[in-house]
Amino acid sequence: MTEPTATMIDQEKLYKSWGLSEAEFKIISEDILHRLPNYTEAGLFSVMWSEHCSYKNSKNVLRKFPNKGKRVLAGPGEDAGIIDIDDNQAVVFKAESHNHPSAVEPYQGPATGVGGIIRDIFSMGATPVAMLNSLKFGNLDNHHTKYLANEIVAGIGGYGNCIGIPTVGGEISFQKRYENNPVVNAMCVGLINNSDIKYGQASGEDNLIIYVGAKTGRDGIHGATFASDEFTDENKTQRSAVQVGDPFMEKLLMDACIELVQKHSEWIMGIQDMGAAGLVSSTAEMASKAESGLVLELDQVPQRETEMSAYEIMLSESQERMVLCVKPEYKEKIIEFFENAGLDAVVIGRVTTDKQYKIYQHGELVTDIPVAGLVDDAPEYVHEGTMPERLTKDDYKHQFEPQINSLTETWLQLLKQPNIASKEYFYRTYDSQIKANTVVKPGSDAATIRVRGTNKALSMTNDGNSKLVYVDPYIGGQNAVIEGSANLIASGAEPLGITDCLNYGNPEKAEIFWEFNKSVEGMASVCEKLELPVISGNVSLYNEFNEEAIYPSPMIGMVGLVKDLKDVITQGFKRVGDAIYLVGQ
Amino acid sequence: MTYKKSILDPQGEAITNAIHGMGFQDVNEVRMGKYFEISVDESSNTLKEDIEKICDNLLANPNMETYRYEFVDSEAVQ
Amino acid sequence: MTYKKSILDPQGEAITNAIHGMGFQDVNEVRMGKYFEISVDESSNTLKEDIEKICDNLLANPNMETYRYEFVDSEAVQ
Amino acid sequence: MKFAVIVFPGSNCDKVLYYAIKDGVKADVEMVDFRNDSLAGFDAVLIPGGFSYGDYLRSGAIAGHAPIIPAIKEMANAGKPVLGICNGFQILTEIGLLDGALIRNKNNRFICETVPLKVENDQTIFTSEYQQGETIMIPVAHGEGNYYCDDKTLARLKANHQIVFTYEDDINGSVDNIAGITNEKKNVLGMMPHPERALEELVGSADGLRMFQSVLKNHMDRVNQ
Ligand SMILES: Nc1ncnc2c1ncn2[C@@H]1O[C@H](COP(=O)(O)OP(=O)(O)O)[C@@H](O)[C@H]1O
Repeated sequence: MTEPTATMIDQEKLYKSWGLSEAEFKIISEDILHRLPNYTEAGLFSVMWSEHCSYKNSKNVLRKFPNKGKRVLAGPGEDAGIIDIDDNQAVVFKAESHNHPSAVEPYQGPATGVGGIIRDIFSMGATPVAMLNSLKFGNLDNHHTKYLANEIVAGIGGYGNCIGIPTVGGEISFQKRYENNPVVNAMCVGLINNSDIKYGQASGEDNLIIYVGAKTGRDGIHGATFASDEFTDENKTQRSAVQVGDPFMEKLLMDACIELVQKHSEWIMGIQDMGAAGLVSSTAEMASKAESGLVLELDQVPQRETEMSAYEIMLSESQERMVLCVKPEYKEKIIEFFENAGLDAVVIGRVTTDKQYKIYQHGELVTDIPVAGLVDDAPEYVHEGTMPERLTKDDYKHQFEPQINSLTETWLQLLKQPNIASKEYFYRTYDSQIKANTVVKPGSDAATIRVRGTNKALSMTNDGNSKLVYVDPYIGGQNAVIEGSANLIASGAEPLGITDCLNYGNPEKAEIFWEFNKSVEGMASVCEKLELPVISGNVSLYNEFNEEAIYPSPMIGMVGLVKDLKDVITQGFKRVGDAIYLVGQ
Repeated sequence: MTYKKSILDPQGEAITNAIHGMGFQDVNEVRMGKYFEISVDESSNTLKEDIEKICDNLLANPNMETYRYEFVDSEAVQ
Repeated sequence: MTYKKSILDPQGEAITNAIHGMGFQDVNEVRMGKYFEISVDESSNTLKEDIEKICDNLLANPNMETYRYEFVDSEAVQ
Repeated sequence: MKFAVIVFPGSNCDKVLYYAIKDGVKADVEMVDFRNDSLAGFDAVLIPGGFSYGDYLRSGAIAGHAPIIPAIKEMANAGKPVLGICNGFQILTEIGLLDGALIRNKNNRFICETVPLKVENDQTIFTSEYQQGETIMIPVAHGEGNYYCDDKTLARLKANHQIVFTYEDDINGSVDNIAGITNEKKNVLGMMPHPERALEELVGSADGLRMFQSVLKNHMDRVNQ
């Protein structure tokens, strides 16, 4: 295939099919480059400026969350947030959505989602200690939903069990709205010694960029753009190749990166995982954070397929890959270190001071653009939002008030609801005990993991009731945070902070945007009151199928500190004769 | 049924490495796939279509897998 | 490669149930196995023995699995 | 007494097994990389659970060809204790030190739970600290833990008291609910449940500790004789 020329891209408006608008293309060519971008460059802009990478539609709303606090060591902007837990230790956590890939490939989609969130944790230098997941499916009354639910749960378990991180908690619910657009959010929690923390930075002139892990193939090209688009029957099968997770490779990568950070911290300036938008996103962000430039030599990038173009190599979302920025004097040692761990590591570039992002392939300069333009200059959109029609009706909420004739009857009906019944059928397939630190397993209010070698423990939970958010976005948002904190407190923990996954429909629709904005305001208001910082998170918009959006589905992931193991509490009555109190209003 | 050529086959890669470790250097590559024996009543008129529906909608994910199938007399397989 | 007939194949069973759930009642049974494409240089003189060694020692567990193989020209498979 | 914990690429229960020896029974223990070809200086071999080589192809199959395997066989033949847990059990059947095979769980799903096990034989170096017939609580976590062997082998295992642990309930379809077996000489034990995860009540059960204590005690007794 010959690549379209810059003029063709401009005149035939090819950039539109990659998700760039005319106005955005104009900013790129007139304000940033002062020329037309070539094919590779246009591709880089299109993924970096997608909602998934740039948060252009949501940034403005996300600023409403508080993200500072006495214990916060790193907040949004890093691969994961970090909170101090005393004794020179910290907890690192983040959640990530993988909704679209899971709809397309219900085993591999969630599996690669789990792989991605684990990389976000160990790329900070932390050791992953636990995972959670929040799943929303259609009603279990049809074949397709059962298939999706079983495969998605198998995919999550398959990856987590293999890599050896306990999956200790989560939530699962069923509503018709999720039939064709399941919500799959995964959260990973890690531990780190404060002195080992690493940031994703590419700093220091002539320091080297090293690529480690799996080879690059043509998988998942434009995955980030795809996550920023809606589903329809029509485009269902036209997706770029799905990724297959390789938890074995990731285990090698994880162990090696953690050992490197713990034993040879001085060799490395920064580490970053290659997630959405692969090589371009990881390296450009590393350069942007350090306010430096980069030169990449694509011929050095390990490739699984032949004749890959620069565009394909840069945009590939092949999994299980990491980028390191290292000091040149340690190059041999690092390569040898990874080889010994059974991993390929190669130098693919170096840090410069001109703040330009330059890519060479076959000896030719194929990209030369300012780092800042790519990473920081994506436009920000402030949407207005209008209250959804349904909420303007006076009697709207009344229809959800329960009509109870017989308490017994209603009680039994409630218990039968899949949304209320035990989820053991699913979570039993997750290894929740591996590492032998799980003090409270799935099945209680929150899961609790002891911090080996101390008398401390961490409790964690995933919460959010999307039906409630649909009925009242503000209160539904508030409730998600309240439920999370209540679950932690009921486990004997003091809530430390929050990560979130914000799953909604198309934000360009005024009513959807309103729900998004209001529910975030609700969550933020409780975060302020309870002094809970939001230290990381993820936004997944465009969750629609044939124009119908999912319910507004914010998911709160919360972690709390149990200062003394003897304070751990589990749900459930303990002994006959114990008194029962009702506390609160 | 196999993954499409462009899709990563981690199992195949691990197997190839193991085979090389065993000293068989002549093996260039192994790709691993799935194999199904589906036994059906001959009576069905729509056999071919049914099998393709089952493959396309259940057994294979057309986004990443390709398959081929053949009909054999069940006696022949034993 | 498949499990020996005497061995339970839970994956095959799950698939059979799913197929029935889709409404294809004509399908009696599905057994699931593994399929490998092994690409080798033609040069080797001991091809047949090598493949059997690889199968017996690595790919199959003779306690529970059986296999058959065939040689095809790589052009033919593409 | 010095224990070796074998580490294959992808092993993920190696560290906990190491802690079980170091902190649990406070004995000498070392992690041994799969690329080594000798176990000289060790008195016992522990093969951890997890997913060696990702369990790709078939659990334990690829690990069965690692350079360390001949050394493990030597230890077994020399009568030294060899314990394989979960993936370790799968590897021991793959390399022929134990009979049978571990196939997919009957219900086709991974299962993680703390389950009651019955001690069927307390006359081994691994189980002497337990009582015959005692019920102990040990976690399982596996997708391919369904123990299979043919009738002849089963009869032999029974006649020779090689069945050491059984599940009280049929959790995965194993023949005769078998959870753990030894070789004929009873110095090689393979079991699907994870005793190394059951060392403290804090994490659910301390019943696994006595297994490691048995091995240590029997070794010391022999040395002191
Ligand atoms: N997907 C899942 N993965 C792991 N554990 C889960 C999952 N879904 C539910 N659980 C566990 O089941 C228990 C009940 O969950 P849930 O019904 O959400 O409780 P609550 O309403 O009290 O938060 C919790 O311990 C939870 O961690």
